[in-house]
Parts: sequence; C-alpha cells; structure tokens
Amino acid sequence: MSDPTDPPLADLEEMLRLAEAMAFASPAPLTARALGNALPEGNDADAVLAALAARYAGRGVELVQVAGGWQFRTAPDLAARLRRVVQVPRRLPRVAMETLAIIAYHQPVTRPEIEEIRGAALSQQTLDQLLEGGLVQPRGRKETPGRPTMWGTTPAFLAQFGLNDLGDLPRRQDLFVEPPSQPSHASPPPSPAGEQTLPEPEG
Amino acid sequence: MSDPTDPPLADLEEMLRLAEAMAFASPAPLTARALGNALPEGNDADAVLAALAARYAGRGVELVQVAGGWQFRTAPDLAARLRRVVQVPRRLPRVAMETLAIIAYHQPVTRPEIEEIRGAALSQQTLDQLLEGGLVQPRGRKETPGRPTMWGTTPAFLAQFGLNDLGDLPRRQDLFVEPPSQPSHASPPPSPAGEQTLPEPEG
Amino acid sequence: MAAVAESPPPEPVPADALLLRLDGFEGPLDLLLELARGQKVDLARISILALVEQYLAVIEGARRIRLELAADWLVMAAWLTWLKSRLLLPSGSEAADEAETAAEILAARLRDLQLVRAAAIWLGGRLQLGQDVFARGAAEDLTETDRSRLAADLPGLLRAYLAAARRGASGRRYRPAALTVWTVQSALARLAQLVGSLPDWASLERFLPEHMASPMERRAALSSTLLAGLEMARGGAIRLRQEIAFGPILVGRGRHDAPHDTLDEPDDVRPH
Repeated sequence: MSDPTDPPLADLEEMLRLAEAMAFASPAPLTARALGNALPEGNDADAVLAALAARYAGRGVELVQVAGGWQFRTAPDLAARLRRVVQVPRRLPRVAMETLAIIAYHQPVTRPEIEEIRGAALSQQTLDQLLEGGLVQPRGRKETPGRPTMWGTTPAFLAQFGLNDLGDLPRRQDLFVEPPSQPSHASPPPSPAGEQTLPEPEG
Repeated sequence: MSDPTDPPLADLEEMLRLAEAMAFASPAPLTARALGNALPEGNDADAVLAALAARYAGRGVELVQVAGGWQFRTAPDLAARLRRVVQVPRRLPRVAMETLAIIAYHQPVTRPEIEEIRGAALSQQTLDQLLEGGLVQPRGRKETPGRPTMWGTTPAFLAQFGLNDLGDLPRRQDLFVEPPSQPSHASPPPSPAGEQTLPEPEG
Repeated sequence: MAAVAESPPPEPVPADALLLRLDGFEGPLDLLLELARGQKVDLARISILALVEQYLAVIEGARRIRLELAADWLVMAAWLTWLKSRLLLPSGSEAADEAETAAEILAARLRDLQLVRAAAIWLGGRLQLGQDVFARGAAEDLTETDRSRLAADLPGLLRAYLAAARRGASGRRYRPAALTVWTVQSALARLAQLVGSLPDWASLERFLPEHMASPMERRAALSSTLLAGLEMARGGAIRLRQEIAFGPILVGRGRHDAPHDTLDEPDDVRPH
C-alpha cells in the first residue's frame, strides 16, 4: 500500500516515473502487483507498465515482459554489439604437457612407452585432457601382446604450437646437450629434422 | 575503435541509443572514453552523454556523473518509495563514517595515523565494514618500522557518495568555520596508538 | 542535494550527564571535543585550562562511581593534570612555554577531530548509492568467457619434454613397473556385468578389462578372470567350455532351468 505520508502521485507522469525507478532498481522483474501496491488505489498498474514499455520502445534500453514481470533490458541489437568475448585460455597441467611432448617426439607411441620415458604412470585423466583438447589421437594398435593403442598428435596440435608440420619441432639432439639413454623397448624417436619421415597425422 | 563491420550509426539518435545501452549495461560508471571508442570517429562522446543526461532529467531514472563516468540512478525523490521494494543495507555507523572521512582526506594513511587523529583505537569491525562496502583498499605499505599498510579510498567510494573525484570533497576550510592554525610538534598529548607525530593532512 | 550537517547540540552538556554516558564516547579526545563544544566559542579560542578542569572533573566523578575506566582515559587524565600544573605557572618560564606548546597541540588535535566529524557529517549528508538512490538492480553481464583456448606454447612444450626425458632417464635403473593387479573380486564383478551383453560362447579374453597394456598384467588378469569364471560356473551363473586343450576358453550364459548343471566339460578347464 502507498504510504499516506508520501506526496500524492499527481498524474500518469508521476506514476510512470515511479514504475520506471522500480523496474530499474528491482533485482527481480517488477510485477504489476508490486507496482500496484505502490500506486494510489484505483490505478491500473498494467496500464502504467504498458505505457512505460511503449515509451521505451525502440530506445537503447527497453522494458520487456519476462517471466513474472517487467524488466529493463539492453535492446537486443545493441546487446549483440556490446557483447565482448573474454578469452581465458586454459593451462594444461604439467603432467599433460609432458605427456603431449613425449607423444609429439615419439609418435606413434603406446601408453607403456610414454610411462617408460616419463618414468611415471600415466593416468587416464591426463590422456583424457589431451583428447578433449583435440591434441592427440589414436594411431592404430601396436602388434605386441595386448595390442596397445598407439598415440600421435593431431593437426590441432600443430596449430596450437604454431608448427607447420612435425618437422618444425626442434631436433632432439638440439635439445639435449647429453642425450638421455633411450629406453630399450620404446619405438625409435622420429627425428623431426626429416631424416626419417613421420607418419602423416590422420585427422 | 568502432568495428568497421558494425552498421554505421545513422545520427545522434543512434548514438544516444548506444550511449544509453552502454551506460545501462555497464556495472561501473561509463566513461566518455569508453563511449568514444564505440562511437564512429569524429563524434564527441561528452556531448552525447550530456544530451542523454538532459533527456533523462526529471525522469524516474537519471543519468548522473560519478566516479569519473556516467551512471543511471533512480531519482532521489523516489527514495522513500523504493526503500520499500529494494533491499537497503544498513547505513554506516558514525565511527565508520569518521574513519572513512579520515581515509578520504589523508590517504594514503596508516591505521596508527587514523587512530592518532580520532584519539581512539580502530576496531576490526569498523575496518571490516569499510572493506565489505568496497570503500577502502590497501595502498601499499609505509616505509616506517613495522611497514604498516596504508589505506585509500576506492572508485566505489566515489560512486557511493556521488562524487566525481576526490576533488569534489569540500576543502578543509569550507568544512571549518576558521582555518586551523598549523600545529607545531612538541610533546603532544598521549594517543592510544602511541605515535608521537601528527599526520600531515594532504587536504 | 540533501540536508548537509546536523547542527551540533545547541546546549552544553552538563558534566554529570556526560558521566552517565561515558561509554558513548570514542575515547578521551572525543569527550574533550564534546566539552570544548560546550564552551560555545570557536575551537581556535577555547580555554584549554577550563577544558582540562572539566575533563578531570568528569573522570574524577567516574572514578567515584565505578573504578572500571579504560587505561587511555586515565593516561589522558594524568597528562592533563601535568598540563594543568604547567599552565598555572607564571608565563615566561621554560616549563610554562612547554605547556603553552602542548596546549596548542591539544587544541590542534581537537580541531582536526572536529574537521573529521564535519567531513563525516558532510559525507553522511550525501545522497548515497544503495540508500537514497539506486543503481540497476539486475545486473546484465554482456561479457562472455571463452575458455576453449589453450595456454600452451612451444617453449612450454619443449621445457616439458626436457623435464620428462631427464626425469625418465635419471630413474631408468631397473625398477619393476607397478602392476595393476586385476583382483578376482573385480573379475567377478566384470564377468557378472558383461555376461548378458556379450554373445554366448565369447572367449574369456573378451571379459578382460581394457587398458591392460603390459603382457604381465594381461596374464594376471586372465588368471583372475578364469578363477572368477570357475566360481560363477560353480554357482550356475555361467557355463565354461574349452574345445581343444590350450584353446580359448569360452563363456556362455548359465542355464536357469538347470542351475546345478555346472561345468559342461570341467576336465577341459585348466589354467594356462
């Protein structure tokens, strides 16, 4: 109910002002009932809201009817214009980064081989992270007992790291002053410098 | 800069729509610079904002200049009616207001300096009230023994009290009937903070 | 613009009234300022001596009624007592000059506090956002966060490779890989789960878990799966069959009409 001590709302213009302020300041859509309670008795809240909506039609801000009431919204054409996409790139966890690097240099490579090179177990979660990122893909199965899946990198991997092809990766011998001893059963590392051709990524 | 793919803003009316939408959608006051970046080159953002403010004058929602930008706010005369429908936080108690005033006038200022001026200890509760309201923030540390944190006000402080910048605070002599004489430094009265120097007001 | 300052209390507050609400003061300086305002003159011209006497009277009164007074009230009282004794000395002496200076500083501090009070009242008189004027109630966030991109660059990849290869090389002394042991319990659960979904007489190997990469692990898993199979066959839930010696062991669904007909060819089943 309107408080009797408030100055009377003289006319439609005053009622429009109140409806405008209420719709603007309310955290939730303004219902006709809530507005009606604030208006002097005998006034049609629906009519006031409709008049207000008409006044804002075509403006940069519009009064629209949403679930449960009326709310000011940025005009759709301008909202689209004002929308800004903020890029927040994800970081790959260290384990995933190491695994990816090993796959890049040793592809096609099986999971046990990756574990051998890293000297640590490879969790399914890590592999899933790389798969979700579209960075690695299965590259057939190795014809050894258990026929383990072999893994390789994807074109998305090349794009992510700004490489034209795998040959752009620095050669292993340029990375290591003293090359680490090779695990006996891992497949021979491809030399990205090109003495040995790398299998084409399938993606 | 305006995106060249955006449709051209036909006229002032379109620029007013855009300014209206931006001021409305922005959580912080809209700066003329931000609007200027969105307007076609060669347009005066200040003039557009002033025109928009003029259009809203006397309405239930007004465009006012605060904290270095422009923000839509409900008209002050509607406050009593709106307090019934919008949740209103408790007003800051006197102690918090005085502490805020000291920080506003003496920033950056340390807690011992605040206590020196007020002649009373600053309670954690008071500091919490100011921090919760986002009204004050740390402003580095003072290079004195103990390296106490220095405090200053925030843009939210300006916005809350309807100030465009700190220069809108009344000058000391306008608050005081007579200009205060320069205090000299000798054997001052005891203070709870135990500091023996009066902070030099920056007023 | 809203009304600016509330005007200060028009009447000086009598000392005994102050006494009753000492707790309402924010420390000695606050009380001194209140007393000074009671002098009804500009703060620049207050009588410090009169002020000191008023303060000491209030404190004396408070101590008569209840002894609990915070230390800073008493510290101020002691200091003011010292100040009073010096202010009463004939002017010109060094002690009197010192007292004059101290009195000026006290007056300056009171003016500073008065200023703070005035500033706080001025601020309080402003139209406050959230109190008197209201911003938009429902936020509309037009920014979108795109986390689809990856923060990874080539140097990071190479660093990772070096770190992994070094660690792998340094740990490459003989160290048996930790076995993933496929327990009979797990095998039982998996068999029970899969037996309905695979065609009858599927090879036992098809019931092995996936990701059994090393041959050792596979053999261990095969043993536990066979043990589980024997256990389930005993209960009639499945049937086992091996057509030739050392050939694949085949798994079929149990015959519910003859639950006690356990193994079809029990003699053929042996671990390999």
